[in-house]
Amino acid sequence: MPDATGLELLAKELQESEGMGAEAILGTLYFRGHATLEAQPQRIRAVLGRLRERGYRSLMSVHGVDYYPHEPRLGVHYELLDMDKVDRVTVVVRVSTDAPDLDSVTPDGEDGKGWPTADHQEREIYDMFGVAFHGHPDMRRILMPEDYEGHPQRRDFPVGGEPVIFTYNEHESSGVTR
Amino acid sequence: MTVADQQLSEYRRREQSITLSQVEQSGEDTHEELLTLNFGPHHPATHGVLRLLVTLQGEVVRSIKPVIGYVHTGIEKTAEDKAYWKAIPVVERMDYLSYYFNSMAYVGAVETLLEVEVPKRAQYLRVIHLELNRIASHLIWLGTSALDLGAVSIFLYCLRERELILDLFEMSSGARMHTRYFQVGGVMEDIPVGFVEKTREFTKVMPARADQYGAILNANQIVLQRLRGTCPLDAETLLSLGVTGPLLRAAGNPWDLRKAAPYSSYDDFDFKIPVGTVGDNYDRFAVRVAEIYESVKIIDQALDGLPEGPHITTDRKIALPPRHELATSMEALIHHFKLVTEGFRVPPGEIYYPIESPRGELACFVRSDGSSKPARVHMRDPSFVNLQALSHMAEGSYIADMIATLAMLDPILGGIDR
Amino acid sequence: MEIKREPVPRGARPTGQGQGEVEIDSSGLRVNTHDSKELLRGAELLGPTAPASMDGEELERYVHERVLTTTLEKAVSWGRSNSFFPLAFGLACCAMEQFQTAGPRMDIARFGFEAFRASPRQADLIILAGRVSIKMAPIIRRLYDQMLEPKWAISMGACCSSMGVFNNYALVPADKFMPIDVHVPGCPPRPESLMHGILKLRKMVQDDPDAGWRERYGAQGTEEILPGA
Amino acid sequence: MLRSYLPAIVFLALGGAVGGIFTVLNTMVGPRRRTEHKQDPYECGLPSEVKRGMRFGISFYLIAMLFILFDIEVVFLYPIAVQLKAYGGFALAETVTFIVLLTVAFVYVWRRGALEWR
Repeated sequence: MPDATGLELLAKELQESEGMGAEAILGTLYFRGHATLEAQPQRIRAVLGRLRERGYRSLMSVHGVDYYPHEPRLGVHYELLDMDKVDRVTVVVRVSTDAPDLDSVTPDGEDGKGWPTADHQEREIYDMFGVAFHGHPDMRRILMPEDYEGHPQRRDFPVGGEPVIFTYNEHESSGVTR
Repeated sequence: MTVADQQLSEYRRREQSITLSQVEQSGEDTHEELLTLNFGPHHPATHGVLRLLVTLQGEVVRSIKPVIGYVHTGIEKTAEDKAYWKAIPVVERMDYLSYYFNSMAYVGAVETLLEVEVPKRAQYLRVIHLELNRIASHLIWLGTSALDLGAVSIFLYCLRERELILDLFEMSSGARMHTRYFQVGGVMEDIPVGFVEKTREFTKVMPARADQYGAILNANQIVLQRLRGTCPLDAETLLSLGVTGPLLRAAGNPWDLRKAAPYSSYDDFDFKIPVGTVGDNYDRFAVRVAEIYESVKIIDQALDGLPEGPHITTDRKIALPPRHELATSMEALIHHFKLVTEGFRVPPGEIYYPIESPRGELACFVRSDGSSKPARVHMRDPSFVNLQALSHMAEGSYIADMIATLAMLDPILGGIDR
Repeated sequence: MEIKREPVPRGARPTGQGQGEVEIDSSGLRVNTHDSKELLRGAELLGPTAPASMDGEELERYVHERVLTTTLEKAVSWGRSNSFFPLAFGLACCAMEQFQTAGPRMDIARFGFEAFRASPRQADLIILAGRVSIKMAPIIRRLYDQMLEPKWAISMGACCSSMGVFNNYALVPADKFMPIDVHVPGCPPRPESLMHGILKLRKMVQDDPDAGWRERYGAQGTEEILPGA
Repeated sequence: MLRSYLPAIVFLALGGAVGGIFTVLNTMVGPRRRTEHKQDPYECGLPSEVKRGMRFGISFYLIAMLFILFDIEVVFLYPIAVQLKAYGGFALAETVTFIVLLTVAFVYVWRRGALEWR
């Protein structure tokens, strides 16, 4: 794990590298020995490409998080792994619900190679959180039925399910009328 | 060359010119159109409810598009609605073959958030149960894969061994599957008296049984022809697809989290990581079978070095106090009441805790917002990521090879659909 | 309110659904009343159990009709019940215990059930082993329709019978879209309890079903209250 | 004359009877219920577009012909193998020439690459 100072150095280096600028890295967090960089949504491909050159060549996981009370609400986490130095870093991107779109990292865009592993995982984030990824080869729902409305894993989506019937309130519920 | 030879060769030359491939070429564009077929959710060879949209040209598979979600149970949403220690049974049911690994990843993440120190004995007990579960998972994989290749008897042998392992789980935790044996901070109960002897019996018998499978499968020409040299994929493409676990090790890259980033005192044991060379189906098969032997070795060493001491953390804020203390001490009663009603609160933060499951890197991302319910639980499931490699492996091969590749990929649909 | 004690028609047990006949139109799953009538009629193939309140001429006709065909029907149902061909249909974790039931230790081959068929045409018993998601429900409904009569259904595990651990947006209890004959509790049920469920189905097919727990324990006052009853 | 054929006739009659009973019993006792889903083809639980007049590739036809050719060869060998002692050397020579002829066909087919699937 890059320790706290290593993380700061990494962030500074990313900011200075050409084509980035100071606002590319919005914040760094070092928590329980795990390094997290918060990147700017428009520059996620560039940041991941730069980290790939730094040695983090494997993208292990892409997953979405709904930070409900805090704005911007939807977060996308990219877990990067450097197999040679056994080193992990997380890149977080925050997107608001009214404009939930990001650049997909799957295809080999003009700015170098993409990450094919993010294909299904981005589709799952779109399915569960509603974050649309531009440039994704097959942007469709992956887990829910194609014509399902709503994004289930958002905090404001009801958990759903049946009200459990106990004997005392059997009268209200009509049971299955066949 | 005699005159007869001359004419013969002239005849033979004319006759050789009409090669079958020519005949076939003309067949290519006249009526050989592609057939798209549902290798659907209900199919004996898809190891669960996986649907593959397969485009076929005769027997050759031209394109595969996996369609998943047929056993999506919204587990991550349900886990957000439960207290931390109540989420363990829900999380365990994701990858239903390696349930100890799911709870280990989740419990490891919560312990890192809480900065709880798990006692040595609990770590060793966890390793024993993890490796037993790895053998049980590989046995089901071996059984169903041999079933796909036609060796039905192996299926029954593997189930016979799996019963032995399930007996051990039942002995230590009371249940055969989804045992909820791992608690945040250690293990739920200490192992009963006869557990160590019974596990030793199992570890003595298991290598002999694994040799029996080898005797049946390794020299079997049908299995070798079906597996050797079919659907290889090099390590570089696998890495770009994010594939980990036996599939990656079969291609020559010895990445195993138990060695690379040891957790729960895996560094106390010495075991080897089986690595393949070519990365075709036979290597994937051989790597998993060799892992069974390695797991048996780990269990033996863990049993030898099983330390004494508490089986769960002594921090009362996280672990339930023992029952007999409730009658006497007031603090134990207060802690018990607090834990049973609301559960413990976890300081706010996010953690990504990866471990090595039988199918690859299984990591649990837990975000806590300070309350007693996790704000987000995400399981990075290895089968979900490895499934993407299926189309790279099996396109251009025959249907039979695709089935063998799917069997060697060992996808578990509970983990894929979560 | 006097509760009239009359047997609940098979397949119509109220399974505690809040909003009655659910139409999950998002996935094209529709169980309309016309279809369920057909299922009810299908239930008569097993032979109605003798209603308690029959007398006089109606009882006479009932006995006469049964005695005439009883030997053939009993022989046929004996044959059917002793050789179920279950559809190899594992959904999730219960499928692992279903393997173990077919495995060497529990070995349902002793009762003639181990011939797991892959296609619904050759199977006469579908064991729903696992959780049924809303995307899978229409497919199971189609499989059940494609099975040939006489057919039975066992819903193995809590997730299939009552959404079990996951009472959320993604699951459908099997009762909502197909008639289930035996619910096997457990999560996952042990191989013994699945076998107990199959043997109970066997006795039901042979037309002398075990007494339900209400009859066995004389549980008064817990009868299912149907609306308007 | 008829006596020596009696076992064969009884055997045929018995086979026909058992087969007939099963099919008739099935139609007579088994319930019949037409539902609309039961007619369409089974494709792993999904509605399938495979129509009746689906055309297969040439390779399937080729493999089928080769199978019939060599399978019938085995069928002829059974009666000879059973009665080899009765006919002595003549049957042996007969079988050998029969097998050699078919091996020539097999080598021809093999060399022309009809066995590899394309």
